[in-house]
Amino acid sequence: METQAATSPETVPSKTEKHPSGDSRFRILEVFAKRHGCRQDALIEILHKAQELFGFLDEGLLLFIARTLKLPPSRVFGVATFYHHFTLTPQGEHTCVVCMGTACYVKGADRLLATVEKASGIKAGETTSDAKLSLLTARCIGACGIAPAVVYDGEVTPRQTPQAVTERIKAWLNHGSH
Amino acid sequence: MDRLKIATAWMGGCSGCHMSFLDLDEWLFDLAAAVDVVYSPVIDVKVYPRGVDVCLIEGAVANEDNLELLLQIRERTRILVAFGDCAVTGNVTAMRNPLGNADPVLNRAYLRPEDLHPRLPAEPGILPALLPRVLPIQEAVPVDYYIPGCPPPAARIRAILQQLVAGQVPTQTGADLTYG
Amino acid sequence: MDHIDLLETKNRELRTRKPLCLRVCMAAGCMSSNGQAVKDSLEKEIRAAGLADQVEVRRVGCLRLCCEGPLVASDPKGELYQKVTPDDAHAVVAALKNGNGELKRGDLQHPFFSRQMSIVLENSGVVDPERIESYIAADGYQALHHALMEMEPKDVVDTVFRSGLRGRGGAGYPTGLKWSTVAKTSGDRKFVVCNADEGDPGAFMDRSVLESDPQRVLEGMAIAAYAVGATQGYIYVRAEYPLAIARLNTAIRQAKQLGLLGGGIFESGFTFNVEIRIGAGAFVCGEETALLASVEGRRGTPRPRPPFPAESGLWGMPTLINNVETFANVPPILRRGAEWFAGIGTQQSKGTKVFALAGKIQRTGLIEVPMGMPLRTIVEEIGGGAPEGNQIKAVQTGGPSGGCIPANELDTPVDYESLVRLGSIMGSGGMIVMDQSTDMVDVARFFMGFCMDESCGKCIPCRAGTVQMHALLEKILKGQATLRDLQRLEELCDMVKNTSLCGLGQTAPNPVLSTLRFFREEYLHRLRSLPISPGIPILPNGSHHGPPVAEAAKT
Amino acid sequence: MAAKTLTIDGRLISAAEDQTVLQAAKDAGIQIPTLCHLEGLSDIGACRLCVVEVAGSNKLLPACVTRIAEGMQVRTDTERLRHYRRMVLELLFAERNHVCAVCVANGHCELQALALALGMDHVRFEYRFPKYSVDITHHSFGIDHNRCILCTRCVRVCWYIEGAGTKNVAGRGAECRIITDLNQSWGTSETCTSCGKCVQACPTGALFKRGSAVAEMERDRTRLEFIVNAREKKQWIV
Repeated sequence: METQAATSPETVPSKTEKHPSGDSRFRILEVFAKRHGCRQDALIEILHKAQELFGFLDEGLLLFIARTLKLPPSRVFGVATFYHHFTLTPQGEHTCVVCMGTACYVKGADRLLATVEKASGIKAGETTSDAKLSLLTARCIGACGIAPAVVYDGEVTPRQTPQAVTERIKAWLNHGSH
Repeated sequence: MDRLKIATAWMGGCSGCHMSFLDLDEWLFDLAAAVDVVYSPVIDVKVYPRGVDVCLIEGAVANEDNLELLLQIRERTRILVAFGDCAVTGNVTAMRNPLGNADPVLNRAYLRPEDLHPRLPAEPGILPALLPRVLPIQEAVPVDYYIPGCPPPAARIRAILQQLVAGQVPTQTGADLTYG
Repeated sequence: MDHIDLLETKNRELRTRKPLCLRVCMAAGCMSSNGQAVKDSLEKEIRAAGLADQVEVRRVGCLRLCCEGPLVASDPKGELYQKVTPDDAHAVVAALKNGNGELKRGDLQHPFFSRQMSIVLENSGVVDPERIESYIAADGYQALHHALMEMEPKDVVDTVFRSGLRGRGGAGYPTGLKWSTVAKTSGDRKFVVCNADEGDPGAFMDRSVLESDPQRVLEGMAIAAYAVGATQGYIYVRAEYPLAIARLNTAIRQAKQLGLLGGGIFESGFTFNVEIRIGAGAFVCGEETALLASVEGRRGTPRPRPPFPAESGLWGMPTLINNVETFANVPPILRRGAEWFAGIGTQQSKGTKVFALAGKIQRTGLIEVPMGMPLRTIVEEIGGGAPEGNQIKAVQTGGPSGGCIPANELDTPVDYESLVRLGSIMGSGGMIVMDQSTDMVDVARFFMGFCMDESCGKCIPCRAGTVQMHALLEKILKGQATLRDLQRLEELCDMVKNTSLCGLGQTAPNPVLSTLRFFREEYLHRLRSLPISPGIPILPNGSHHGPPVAEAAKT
Repeated sequence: MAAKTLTIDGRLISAAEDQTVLQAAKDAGIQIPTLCHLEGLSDIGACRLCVVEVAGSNKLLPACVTRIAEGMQVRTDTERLRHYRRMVLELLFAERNHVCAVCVANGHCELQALALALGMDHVRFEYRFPKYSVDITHHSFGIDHNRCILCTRCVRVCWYIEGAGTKNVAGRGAECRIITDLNQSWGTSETCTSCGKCVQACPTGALFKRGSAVAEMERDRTRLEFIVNAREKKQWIV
């Protein structure tokens, strides 16, 4: 996943035939917006697409979206920060999402989270300084039947134990990408 | 009937509330005629006595001494009155709380680069340590009545005291209740 | 497509079916337990055995018993294999021909299966959720055809009204009444919105329905649209449910291709389009006015009602909002009649309810039972009670808006009114079982933390009140609270419940209130005496009065 | 416009049918406390101070967005309502750092005035003491988030009266805060017209004219009224 959105507000022109940064992802995003008729009510869909393309939503990207949809920047920022799915900071190479839904919680999700926090040295919502791992929590991923569940890089994994998560996290932190 | 024993105490505050109290001028003579002032920064008593009827506390709980005294006051006092905004809300005294603990203010006050020998004061037993967080007094002990104001105007203090002296439950309405 | 085409599609599907079938659960639970590899392995094994023309390996939705996944069902033998691994493929295929390999066979006579009743889930685990023909073969879209061709919109509304169907999203508002309000309100355009923002922690009913039988939801929405006069529909689904989103997209595409969505459905004048809107992680968007704001691309904050969405919803137009399970009930009601549906359940609560059974219980999974079934039957017979011989202590229903029902109330029938009487709610159907090891104050704190994080921040009681209630619960858990704190907590519960703007705030105190009602002693034994007792002031940072010294001052 | 009769606090009142309970009460000289409501702005029913009891409804209804109805029986000042309103204020005072004594709006603050009117002699909840910043990068105005109660008057006045859309709410729940454009310092805003309506609309000391010292920030709401009248009624009443 790309995690660098090298843009700044100054580099975004009001008309965007081609983004001056030369980053083709802006073009893809613009085409996507046009498919929605650049409708202002499609803001959330476009934020989803932008995050999918860039990994996170930085200022330049939000401003680009505001201009594409002709919305005030304050609206775009307000919406992007309302929904927890959107992130305004770069994510690590790997993500570990500990489900904190009720079923997972009563089956010890809090202990799993504590284990990951200890193994990685970061708190939920943070990314390790080497950008290897982002640790997140989810309010419920709807996998209650197989609780407690943890999502490693998008893959839902059932019935996790502190040992299992430690192994997984240690492997990522020690060996990097593979 | 026994004469009412009244006390006032000064914690983490600017003494403005006491100044306002002194603004009661000649009415203070009437008060002195009706009650005994048994403890106050304006009289020379070192130990808070037992069996106090009413105590007005100015200031927030900012250091260990404040806390110790407050607990003693609560134990030895029938009616405890939070006297002024610092006592009621923390007010200016508590403005350091958002900084997390006492370190930032101590460092800012004592460890200035322009000082020749910057050092934090540390005199155990003499200088009370600051609490990590300043408390309005009701966060530390139960309080019976509150007189907001920074400072509370003299007339308001008088109204409350008059009711207490008369053995009434003090009522404060409307203009008796202004912060700031 | 006309009716003949529909029947032809159905017959072709049934005609071309192979005599043997292995149904492989491919809902999110089993998928996460390696379900895809099991399916691949089975297909490979069948090809290798030269049985490809006799055996169909069918991807199906939820087979219910999530805790034993991956699950594979074998037809026509009627066997269910549990915890199937890719290596079991040989044994599964051998079993087709009466081989008796080493397989963990599920007991289909177990109450987990025998006490269930399927309406909403009738196709779950049966049809292939990614092939519309499979749905049509199970009489799919017959109800829509029936409605469009043989009924006036008002008759459709009337049928739903007479069925006694009530909203499955939580509050139980009569569905027919809602439809009739939207139908009667005039507007240039009208909308039908499916609320699939299943946000309750501990609930996965809607996810399973969408993953297992998405066409049924589309058909229900189309029938509703016809009944109320809408032409555009939206499905608001959580981003956390990628598989459900993918299957819905497939379902919409296929329905459009066959002319079952879009312009001139069944060659009538009725047009209905459906778009998916993906939520972005905000529980409050389950509240209908917040959901509408979100569909419009805004911050998902609720607004006061009235006006209700039925009168003024999306872009100010009359809008019908029902949840997934409600829409999923509609096709069978139209197909089999209002009287049939009204004959199931209790006087006030008709039909069935899907529950997601989870927590400290032997058998976790998805269940559908008639309304009015005692809670005890659900947790003890169907769920098999708590594992390892533990005692069930409470059952939590209704998620963060609900309450904890104590074990001694397990004989309560599950219907809307009975649960409310116990201080809980039906909710969308999450049912979390708790045993002796569960700390009820901690549970209350857990839900309050949830509500605090999910509060939109618009109204003060919810935004600031949940923060204060959470702080008080933490204080109680740490053993630093006094009776005075408990009184304040109760006062806050009352205030937040009565003054909050929307359902989130109004119900946020429920988990506290219900645990206080049934497990008060767990709160009381954590309290300490009033702070007036010498030497122990209340310190907000948690530490007792010991030396609360600013340590740095000494260094 | 047809008139309807209703009872507010035992008084029989006649009001226009499109009026809200709040308007009808005000016309009859009955004051219902409000914070997010501001004359001329659309109401959002967020602060919950104006909730009233209506006979036949088991829910409390916000007077600012509840239309009157024939025969409606409203109570605006019961013991229960006073209790809840006081708690709303306590929650607000505990939420951020409202230090009246050193506030620019001391003596001219709606929050402070309400505390007085509703008898909030102290706050029973723990003060949160969050850390918030002050933005004085704009040449004329400043915003002190410590004093903000998130009533969104500034946001609404900026969107619906001025039309600039400079201000908005970002974040969620207790993390909500008022932002300028893309969460940038006010002074760098490209959309702000420096009209100052937000400063005039603010009920507390959160938005102020730069250079105001303690107790100096008085507001002139007639400017807003003038513009709203001009916009909506085409009446220029100077």
